[in-house]
Amino acid sequence: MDQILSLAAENLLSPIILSFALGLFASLSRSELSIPEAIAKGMSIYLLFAIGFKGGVSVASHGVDGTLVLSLLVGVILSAGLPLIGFALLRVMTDLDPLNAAAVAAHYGSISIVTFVAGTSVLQSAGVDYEGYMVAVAAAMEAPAILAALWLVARSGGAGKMDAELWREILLNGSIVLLVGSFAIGWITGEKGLAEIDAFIVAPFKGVLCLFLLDMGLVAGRGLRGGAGLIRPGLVAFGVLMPLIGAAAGLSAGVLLGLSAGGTALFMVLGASASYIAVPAAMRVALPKANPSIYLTMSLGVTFPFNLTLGIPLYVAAARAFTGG
Amino acid sequence: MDQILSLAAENLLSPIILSFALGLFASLSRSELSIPEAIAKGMSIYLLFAIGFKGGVSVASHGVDGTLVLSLLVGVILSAGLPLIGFALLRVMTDLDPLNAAAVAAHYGSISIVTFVAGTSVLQSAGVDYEGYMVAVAAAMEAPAILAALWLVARSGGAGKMDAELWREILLNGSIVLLVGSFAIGWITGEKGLAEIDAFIVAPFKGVLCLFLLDMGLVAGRGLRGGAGLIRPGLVAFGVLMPLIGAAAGLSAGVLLGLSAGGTALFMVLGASASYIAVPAAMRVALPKANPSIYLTMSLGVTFPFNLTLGIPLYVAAARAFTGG
Amino acid sequence: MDQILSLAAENLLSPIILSFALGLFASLSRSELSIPEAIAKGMSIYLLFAIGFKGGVSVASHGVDGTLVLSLLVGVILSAGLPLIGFALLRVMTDLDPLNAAAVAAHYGSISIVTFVAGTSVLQSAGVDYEGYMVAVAAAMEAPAILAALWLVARSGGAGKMDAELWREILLNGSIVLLVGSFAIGWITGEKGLAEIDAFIVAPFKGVLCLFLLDMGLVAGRGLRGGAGLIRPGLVAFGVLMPLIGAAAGLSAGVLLGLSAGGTALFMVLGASASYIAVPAAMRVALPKANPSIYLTMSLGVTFPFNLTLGIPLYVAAARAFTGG
Amino acid sequence: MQTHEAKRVEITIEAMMQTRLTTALERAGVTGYTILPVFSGSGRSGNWTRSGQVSRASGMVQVICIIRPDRLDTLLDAALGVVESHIGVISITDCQALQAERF
Amino acid sequence: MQTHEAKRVEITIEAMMQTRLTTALERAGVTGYTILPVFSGSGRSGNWTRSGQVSRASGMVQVICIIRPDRLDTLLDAALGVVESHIGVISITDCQALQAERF
Amino acid sequence: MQTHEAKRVEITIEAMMQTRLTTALERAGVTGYTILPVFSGSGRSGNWTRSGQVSRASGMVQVICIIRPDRLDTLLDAALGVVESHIGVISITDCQALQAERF
Ligand SMILES: Nc1ncnc2c1ncn2[C@@H]1O[C@H](COP(=O)(O)O)[C@@H](O)[C@H]1O
Ligand SMILES: Nc1ncnc2c1ncn2[C@@H]1O[C@H](COP(=O)(O)O)[C@@H](O)[C@H]1O
Ligand SMILES: Nc1ncnc2c1ncn2[C@@H]1O[C@H](COP(=O)(O)O)[C@@H](O)[C@H]1O
Ligand code: NA
Ligand code: NA
Ligand code: NA
Repeated sequence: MDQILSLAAENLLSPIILSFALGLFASLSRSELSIPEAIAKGMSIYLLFAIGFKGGVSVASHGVDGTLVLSLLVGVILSAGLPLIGFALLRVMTDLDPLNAAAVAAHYGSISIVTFVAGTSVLQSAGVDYEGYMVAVAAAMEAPAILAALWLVARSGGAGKMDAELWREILLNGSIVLLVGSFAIGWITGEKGLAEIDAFIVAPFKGVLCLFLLDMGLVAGRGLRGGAGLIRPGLVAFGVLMPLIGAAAGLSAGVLLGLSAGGTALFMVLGASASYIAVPAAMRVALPKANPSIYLTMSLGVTFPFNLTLGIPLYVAAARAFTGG
Repeated sequence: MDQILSLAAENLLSPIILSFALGLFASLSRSELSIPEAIAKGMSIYLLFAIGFKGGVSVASHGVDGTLVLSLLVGVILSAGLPLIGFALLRVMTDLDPLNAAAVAAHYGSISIVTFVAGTSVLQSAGVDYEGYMVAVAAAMEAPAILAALWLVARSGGAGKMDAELWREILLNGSIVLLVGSFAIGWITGEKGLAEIDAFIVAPFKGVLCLFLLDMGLVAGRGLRGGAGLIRPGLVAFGVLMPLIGAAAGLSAGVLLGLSAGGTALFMVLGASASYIAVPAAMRVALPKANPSIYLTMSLGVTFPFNLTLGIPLYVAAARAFTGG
Repeated sequence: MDQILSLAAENLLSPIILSFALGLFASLSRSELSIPEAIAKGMSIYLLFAIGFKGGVSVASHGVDGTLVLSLLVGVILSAGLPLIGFALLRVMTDLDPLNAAAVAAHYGSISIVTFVAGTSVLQSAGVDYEGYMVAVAAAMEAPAILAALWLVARSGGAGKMDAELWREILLNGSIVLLVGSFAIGWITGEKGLAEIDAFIVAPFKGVLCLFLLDMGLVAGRGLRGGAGLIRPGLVAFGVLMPLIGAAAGLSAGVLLGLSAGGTALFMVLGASASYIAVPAAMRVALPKANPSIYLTMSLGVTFPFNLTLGIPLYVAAARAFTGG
Repeated sequence: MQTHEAKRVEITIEAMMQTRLTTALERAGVTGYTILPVFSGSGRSGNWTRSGQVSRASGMVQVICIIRPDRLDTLLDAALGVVESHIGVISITDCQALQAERF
Repeated sequence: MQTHEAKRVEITIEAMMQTRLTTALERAGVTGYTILPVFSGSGRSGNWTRSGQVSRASGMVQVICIIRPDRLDTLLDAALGVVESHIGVISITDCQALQAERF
Repeated sequence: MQTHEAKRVEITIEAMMQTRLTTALERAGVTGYTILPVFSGSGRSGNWTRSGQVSRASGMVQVICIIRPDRLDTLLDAALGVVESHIGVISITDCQALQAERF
């Protein structure tokens, strides 16, 4: 318990979290501080490329066995399964209609890569290792949740618009391609490749993450200002409960697969985190009648800060306790 | 004297100044070399975050005493007082009407953070230490000058438009929030926080500053091409004299407060520098009839290059002489 | 031969080439992965500044003799001469009309700075030194090819639009000014200047190059998707043959001038590479009736990948063989 | 100066729908269009701005087509098919165009 | 195709005044607008470009409103109140809009 | 509200030709214009997008002039001189402008 608290305290006072808080403060107080769209996108490309590459290099160094394939499979199942739980909970805990409930649920099956990155950074500070292929699991978990949500809508008598074009967009969305691509490059080029570019992708990584979280704080604060009216207590409760359920699922997965403490913690982070890039975009196409203010505020304004501040230290502590790592 | 000259010569031939000169040359010769707005903003966010953070860490390491509060206070007084001197001088030395004189004067009471950053970089090369909280003084000096100028206009029978919205914009403008925010983060996280992100905010700092100054050279040159006709000899003389007055005020402040040689030099730099981001923006709202070509050209085209090339080495030398540092 | 093959294999599996391949794959599979224009421009400014600066520093360290001037002269001759050969070949090998043949030929006389940068990076990995002033040669080779092409068009009875404005645009185009300017800054400030900013321009260089090549892959793939129909076998053959001719010319130049193995290899790279920034832009102004899809696809979609993957290792091997380096 | 009657159609549509719209326009025989970036906006579904955004979920683009009056209906049918169930605005203005052969 | 008479109002205004303008528009009951970035411009007060700029002091944005003709005067009053003492340009065009319920 | 008849001329032209066009406009006595960035487009010469581009060779900008009707022909002559041999589109719309002294 002490360990959890000290990890949580340390986490809360890290430059990363404080940068997010600064962004949140700035936008809630309506400061005109803003980060250009191009810079935000540039940082996100950098982070995806770096995290993917490092994952690939780690796989190249430590080798892989069947666990990689199993982990991917379990990730897909989690991503498709969590929306079903989320949907049922939302229908009970809130007054969202099936359409909006399915749209929100899709976000919780999928993942947030920056939460994942923040998780790896906490692990690294704590000196805990993790399986490099967890970034591939992250990529695998992006899309299945979307299909699950569309199935939920169809079942409720509604109809999402799923066409070939959307399939391609979902499976080849920018972050999946970049993450999997740089993972492959890291795997192919290994430690030698890393040595060539580590001054770019390793050393400055945390600093870039700080500025990126500053930006996320700005965007989240703006969303909260606009969407706060929609987010009733039931939804807030869901936004904190659902990540705990996702984390529990991730914990079971990690333990069953026999992953390391770090890998298990990251599986929990993936289960707990909610998408705010890929899924919202897909929802605009497939479920245009669902209200984006609801799902964006839930994902970015409620669950993301919860995971970032309290969730991650909790998941790391739990993973260590259960794996003995 | 020799020391000043050698410091000046060294300064003039540093990559930072030469990058500014390159930008100036490129835009004066109408090369189409340009830096995208988003990149310029991104670099300025980086510089503000880095300089604020490092200032905070330095305060965390060395502790603070009452001098911090006194310095802030003196900074505010300087910022509000210098425009009065500037206004009087402008009315004598130039034929600017009260409105334009007040607008120009406001810029000289406020500060230019990139001049401050260039000052810290010269100090660092010369191995001179300074009080970390000087970045907080810089933030405190941004706004008071604006109010002084509006008071001057009102006194001359004109009327600036000062509403609650503008108050908020001035006090919560992006650079103040970022500078003070990252200062706080640096203070809270201290050396430990710095260790996590120094590869991002310390090592590459000077290189980014070079590219930023290249951009400032481009923008200043464009301004000079457009505004040169407006800048009569009297204004140019003011643009060189006023920073010397501001620097003298900063010198007195530093000596009175008992600051180190570096801190005193930075106080001089703050006194001498003229705003080119926050104040011009506020003037467009509060004094829309004042001519932006005049104040922008004065600040960016005359005083900034003067401080960058000759001013800073002079201020550093003077601060050392007077503080015995 | 073995050495060439192993160098080629190593090159093909470097993060740089794989990043280009990833970009190509992403755009050919119509993923929406994209890099904002501002970020692409920012990276290109960074690369130009860094490569110019390092070239200048190298000249400051090793001194210059008459070879610099001779090399510049030979570079100009190559740039103006290669389009004549290219034009003749195009008229024989393809059915391009004189206008389009001249436009394409201009690209092959001029140079691609990113191919040059990739060349330096291969040399560095292989531990081969080169003359720092080769970046000045690169700058000198940008423009003459354009004039040669306009002369070819005039000779064929057409008329390019060459006015004073275009002259200025060509000679003061952004990349020339930045490359020559940072070369001068590096030369002036020397090793001391480099020490101040090497954490910015040296260490992260290769990583930035990877992301830039990712972007080039995206752009090249998009071009191939649009322009593939225009690129008949004859053109593809030209796109592979012409760089070999340019490289042969560069080899002769390097050997005649008595350059080092590295310098000779870079002369070959310059001869072999085809412009995709400066020349296409000039062609839009001077030869608006020439079809941009043809010259852009040739330069970026055919010759650039050829040089990047097979060309550079071949040129390095040849240069070493002929100079005994 | 010889000018020609034309229609200027301005379609403000979600960024995510851009490709679907242009594909539909091309199928409907539209030979040219120009797409402007949009920085921010406000409507019944609230405010949005692209500032600091990574996701394409919120944000719009503006597609401008200059077309011959007789092709207007075909274009609008195609556009409406895409826009209908999505947020967005379509406006049509009479204009004069030069160089009739170009559109 | 069912279309409706409408007005397209295009207000080019200093970036610093954007929030003040949109607040005024919202107070005047305008239900929607779209804001385009502007890259550069020229007028009686000289040239400007956003290229390389950090300060918001020089630079404009373009606010576009499609509104019902009967609301035009209210909108213009609100806009003029903000624009009057500032540099900027307002133009009004007759247009046709689809989906009347949307504006 | 006092408004004035005016023309809104919208010239979509290659980015490389921007300075040549504005110089020609200024010579023809045009006192103001606004330049919008263009993100992508499609026409007889194919598709293009600025995404990821470093070169200015492909890409367009949109120049907007609000002018008095009697100055239209001078402006069009000047613009056509530049645009003619280049790709691009010119459209002219009748509009109302406020603050006649400003243009
Ligand atoms: N009347 C209008 N005039 C101009 N743009 C509008 C208008 N109504 C909506 N828009 C744009 O369309 C987007 C979506 O509108 P809405 O569906 O009403 O939320 C807004 O954010 C604006 O960018
Ligand atoms: N006639 C015009 N047509 C289009 N835009 C204009 C016009 N006049 C002014 N502008 C825009 O408004 C800005 C300020 O104009 P001004 O107050 O005349 O300097 C200019 O920089 C242009 O962006
Ligand atoms: N009918 C049109 N409506 C709007 N923009 C057009 C139209 N035709 C061409 N354009 C724009 O002008 C560019 C060049 O057109 P083109 O010369 O037909 O290839 C296109 O890429 C579009 O940006
Ligand atoms: Na999840
Ligand atoms: Na000052
Ligand atoms: Na060449």
